[in-house]
Amino acid sequence: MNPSLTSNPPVATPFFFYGLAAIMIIGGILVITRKNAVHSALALITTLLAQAALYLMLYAPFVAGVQIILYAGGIMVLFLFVIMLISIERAEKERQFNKQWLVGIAAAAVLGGLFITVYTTTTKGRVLFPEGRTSYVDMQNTQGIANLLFDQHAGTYMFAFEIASLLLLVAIIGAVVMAKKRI
Amino acid sequence: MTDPRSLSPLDLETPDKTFLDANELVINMGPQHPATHGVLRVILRLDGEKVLGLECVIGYLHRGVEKIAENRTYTMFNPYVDRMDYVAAVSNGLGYCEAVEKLLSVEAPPRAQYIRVILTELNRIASHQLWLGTHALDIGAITPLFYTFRDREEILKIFEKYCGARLTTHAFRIGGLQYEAYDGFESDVRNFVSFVKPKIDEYEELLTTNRIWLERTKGVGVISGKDAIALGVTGPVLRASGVKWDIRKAQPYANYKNFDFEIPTGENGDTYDRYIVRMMEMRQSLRIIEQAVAGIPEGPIMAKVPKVMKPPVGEVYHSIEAPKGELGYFIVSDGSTQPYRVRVRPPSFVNLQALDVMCRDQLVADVIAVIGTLDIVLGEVDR
Amino acid sequence: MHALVQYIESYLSSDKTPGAAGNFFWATVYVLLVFVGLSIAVIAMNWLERKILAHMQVRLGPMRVGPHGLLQPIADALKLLLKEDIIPDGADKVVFWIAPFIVVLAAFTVFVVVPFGPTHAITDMNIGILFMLGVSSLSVLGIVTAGWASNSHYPLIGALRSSAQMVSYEVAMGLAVVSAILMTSLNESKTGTLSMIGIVQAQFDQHEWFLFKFFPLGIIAFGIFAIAMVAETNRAPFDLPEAESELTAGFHTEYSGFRWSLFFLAEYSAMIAVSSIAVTLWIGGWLRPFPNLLQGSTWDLAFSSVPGITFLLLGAICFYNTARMPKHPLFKIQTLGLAGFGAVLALIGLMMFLPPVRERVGDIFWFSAKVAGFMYLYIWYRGTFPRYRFDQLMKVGWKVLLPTGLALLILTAVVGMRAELLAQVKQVFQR
Amino acid sequence: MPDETKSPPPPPPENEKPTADKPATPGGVKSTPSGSVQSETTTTPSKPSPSSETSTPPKAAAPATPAKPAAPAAAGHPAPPKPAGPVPTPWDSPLVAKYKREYGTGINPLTHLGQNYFEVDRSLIPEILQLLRDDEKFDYCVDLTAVHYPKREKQFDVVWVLYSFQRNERIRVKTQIADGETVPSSVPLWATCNWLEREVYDMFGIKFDGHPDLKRILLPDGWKGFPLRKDYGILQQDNEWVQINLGIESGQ
Repeated sequence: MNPSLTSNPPVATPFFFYGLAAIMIIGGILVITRKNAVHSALALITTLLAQAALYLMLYAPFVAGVQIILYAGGIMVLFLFVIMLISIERAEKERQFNKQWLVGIAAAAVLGGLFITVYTTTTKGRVLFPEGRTSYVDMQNTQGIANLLFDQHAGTYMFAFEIASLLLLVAIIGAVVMAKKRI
Repeated sequence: MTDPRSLSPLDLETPDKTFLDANELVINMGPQHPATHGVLRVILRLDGEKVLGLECVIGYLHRGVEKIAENRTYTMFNPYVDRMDYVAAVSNGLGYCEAVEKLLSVEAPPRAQYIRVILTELNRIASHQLWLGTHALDIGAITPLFYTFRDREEILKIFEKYCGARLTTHAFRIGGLQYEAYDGFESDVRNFVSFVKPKIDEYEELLTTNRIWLERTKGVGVISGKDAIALGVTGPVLRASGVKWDIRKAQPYANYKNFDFEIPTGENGDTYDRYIVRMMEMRQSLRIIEQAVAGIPEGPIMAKVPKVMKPPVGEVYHSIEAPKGELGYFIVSDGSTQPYRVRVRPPSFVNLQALDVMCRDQLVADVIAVIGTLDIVLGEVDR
Repeated sequence: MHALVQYIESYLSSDKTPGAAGNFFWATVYVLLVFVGLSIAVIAMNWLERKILAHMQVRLGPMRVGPHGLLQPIADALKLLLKEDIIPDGADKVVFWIAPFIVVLAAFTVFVVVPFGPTHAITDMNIGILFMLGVSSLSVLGIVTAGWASNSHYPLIGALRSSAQMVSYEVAMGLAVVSAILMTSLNESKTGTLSMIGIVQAQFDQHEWFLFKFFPLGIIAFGIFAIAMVAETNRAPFDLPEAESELTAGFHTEYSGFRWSLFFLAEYSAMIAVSSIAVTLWIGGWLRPFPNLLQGSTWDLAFSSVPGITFLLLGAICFYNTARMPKHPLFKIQTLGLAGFGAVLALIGLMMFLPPVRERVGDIFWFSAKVAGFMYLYIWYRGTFPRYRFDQLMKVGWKVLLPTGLALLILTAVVGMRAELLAQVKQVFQR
Repeated sequence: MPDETKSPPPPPPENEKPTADKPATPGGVKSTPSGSVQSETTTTPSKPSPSSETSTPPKAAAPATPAKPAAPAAAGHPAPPKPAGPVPTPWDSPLVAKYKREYGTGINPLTHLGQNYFEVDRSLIPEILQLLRDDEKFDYCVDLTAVHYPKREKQFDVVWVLYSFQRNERIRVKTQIADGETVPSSVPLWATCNWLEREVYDMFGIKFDGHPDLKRILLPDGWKGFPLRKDYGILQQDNEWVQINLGIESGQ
């Protein structure tokens, strides 16, 4: 099925890219400006979904799928779950931004600078969307990830992967211990 | 117009001001709610889904039956009792007629007694069938409802043929019966018995061994025999808690002492036991009906009762085993044609009181199951 | 103009889905077809559920609107559309408005990858099954927000129940799915696939439905999925989020009219979606029975005429019931209507015997027939089972289905790799 | 489940003491050895020779029928089929004798139509009920109600109907109270009295001391008056409601 994709180059790439990027930015802004936490969460979900679509555009369908199933589907549901149990009325009366906004802006500026630097150094003297810039690997994305993780020779992230899952287990146990006084 | 009831403060121990506090939730169930079997309002105090306590608000169906009785003659009041527990009208009528008969010191003739027993037991089956259908519906099984209604129809047909009414039958008169059994009454009843026996098995097939049914009913709404007695709970609910007490055996009325039947009891006092007890009771009722049909004597159907009834001064408490428990009538006569005071001891009313005890620390879904298993009829609770 | 026609025609001889072939015209057509087909299926389900349930419960079901209530769904739809649309006073209007659309969008989007046939899918995705699970899990967002936005206790409890239920059953569901995906990798190249079409193709290549693969592992995995998918779609006996006797109508208590009908639509299309997953993963998707065993042109012809025969039979049933209609002037229109309906069905049946149609509808027919079997199961469950309690539901999910699923996954892997494992063990001993 | 049905047990030996879980004595009417029990089906109550104590009831009037407002109607008719009807007769049994010894004239045991009851002085109520429950095992309060006699000085009869599973016996306890007088609550004795007392309060306005939550139960909280009192006018309530809510003079 790879030839089919290469033989049919994606259409209107800039259009979709800018559209999705705009959705993401608007969503992101809404996340921090909405006073109602549920609205924020919904905006965040929109952002995450747009991000998943961007992954698709990068020929990374597996990552896109995982993004949807884990972030938009799983984590955000839990988010909403918790938010609903918070008294919204009280939250709306509280001040939206506190003193840390300066720090926030500084961090955002640093991050933005980093992005710009990386972008300009890697794409110096080139157009933004050169034809065929993305070289579509012959291997499927899913298997590529599997190889990176588990392959006997190329699998360099096996340890990190396992350690991460252990960390998650510890987090789960910790949450149970903290939440339940008597098990 | 403000309904004074709506202004009544919820008398809950810790009034919860904030909406949606994670700890406690007050939910108002009813009076219009699919699972309250009428206009019952239950105010639930929840911790998540766990019930911390509940309060029943009743009286939406109050018609002042006891007050009406004081303004009617003994005979005129007879149809009113049918409207209390309208799914077991025959039982209500039996209790009332027997109480007045006792006040008059008359006894219905044997033939009338037999027919009374047949009709009352048929009514017990009908009541239990209705209970089963609605109870199963509460727990989410929708199909038994239609099966039980299909079979209950046969009982109602017999009632209709006998006295012209299906629900509020007014089948009995003080002193005996108004109507002789119609031609084919006995064969109809026999046919019904043989018809319904496999049907009861059919209900059980759907539910008794169903895993979900077991999980939903076992250990739910447990009430110990001791608590049940203290709360005055009677009927199948009491028997399911292991108390082998049935007025038909303990203090036989009508001519129940002539019949051979058993009192099914449960052990754990949970919803499942109550279900099983009622299923068994239906079978026992069929046994009684079979014996009664076989033994109907010939003879008069009405005792000698004056046209204008003036029971001598005095008072009497008479109770019968209605499908829902002990149905008592406390009648005070002042010697006139109208009762001075009629007090009805409604089984549903008293049984409903146990709801709070039975639902503590259970989940919301169990409250529904317990309301269903108590087999309340709001017409009787509120009278 | 000519180029356009050529562009349209070029796909007809293709052996790929329009999405994979990159044919936007046909992709659009397929999207529309799936959308219309789904809507019809939901409408038909509405009627069928009421009729089948009614007949299970010794009653007739809808009988008034149209012959045997055939027009009842349309009457219902009209009623819903004309109903007053109520938004509760304290509701969060925006969220209240968005919620049903989230649910509907999630329920419909999954059909992008549902393979009705090797070429009859909107598109084929590398991550097809993952996409389906992911997107269908988004519908819980709609349910949660709907319950929250209503600003009422019953919907809130319904929403909380729903989200807890869906999140926990998704895990077991995913494990069952993974064990089926493992089975796709049992070929020479040892590469499995997540693509919906690839999974069905793998079953064809392995000459076995995954239901019967590694007996009884396949059946157990299918069983886990079959239970989890009922819970996932909030249907009886797992219909706690909308438990009627407890929570009135659960998360959509405050919804009415059009918005409510969106929830209805979403629920039924979600049912069809998860059934499609089950059909694709375990019972051979579009494959007709015995595709490897009973090969040859005679068998092909026999099986390809089944759709036509089915429709003819349905038409015959209609005609039979037409003959049984009461001979009364009042029933004249109904009788005619039923006869007309039967005629339409028979006509469709006849059309399906035409060779070009016959060759193309076979896949869709078998797929739909299998899904319809699941739909019947849904109705059957609803007619039979009482409702689980919430804690019991969680218990079943976490304590029964999840461990079973995990063990199953490991077992499937071990059994699938037994040759290699044996070889390695032998190597160890030889040393 | 078959194992949950018990075959009808043989009538238990007369002295068997049932446990708390199975206190009933099924299998028909039985008298306890004392012979004091008269079940309701016994049509001919035992009429022992009145003892010297019981022959002098404390109150002049016949217990259940003092100050009948409608009594004259009965006098007008001779009521041929029945004679005067059974009249309450003194009730005698070891239980009664014991209480009689203890409380003397404060307690008046009677039997009527085969049903036994005590007429108890208001002041003795808590004590007697406690004794009946604990010592005599009347562990089931069947009913609690009241009767209103407006022409009497002590207007209300409050009636407890009690049942003992162990004795298979039912008795009533009655006391007379005046309007405004309170009765000690029986909720600590029998939990079932909670709603029953609320209903009596709702219908008669009799207050029960120590009731945990004495408020109206069947009628709305805003209801005026107590409908089961004989002097309660229904039309008045109705008229008031239509005048306030509908703005018309009368709904009749």
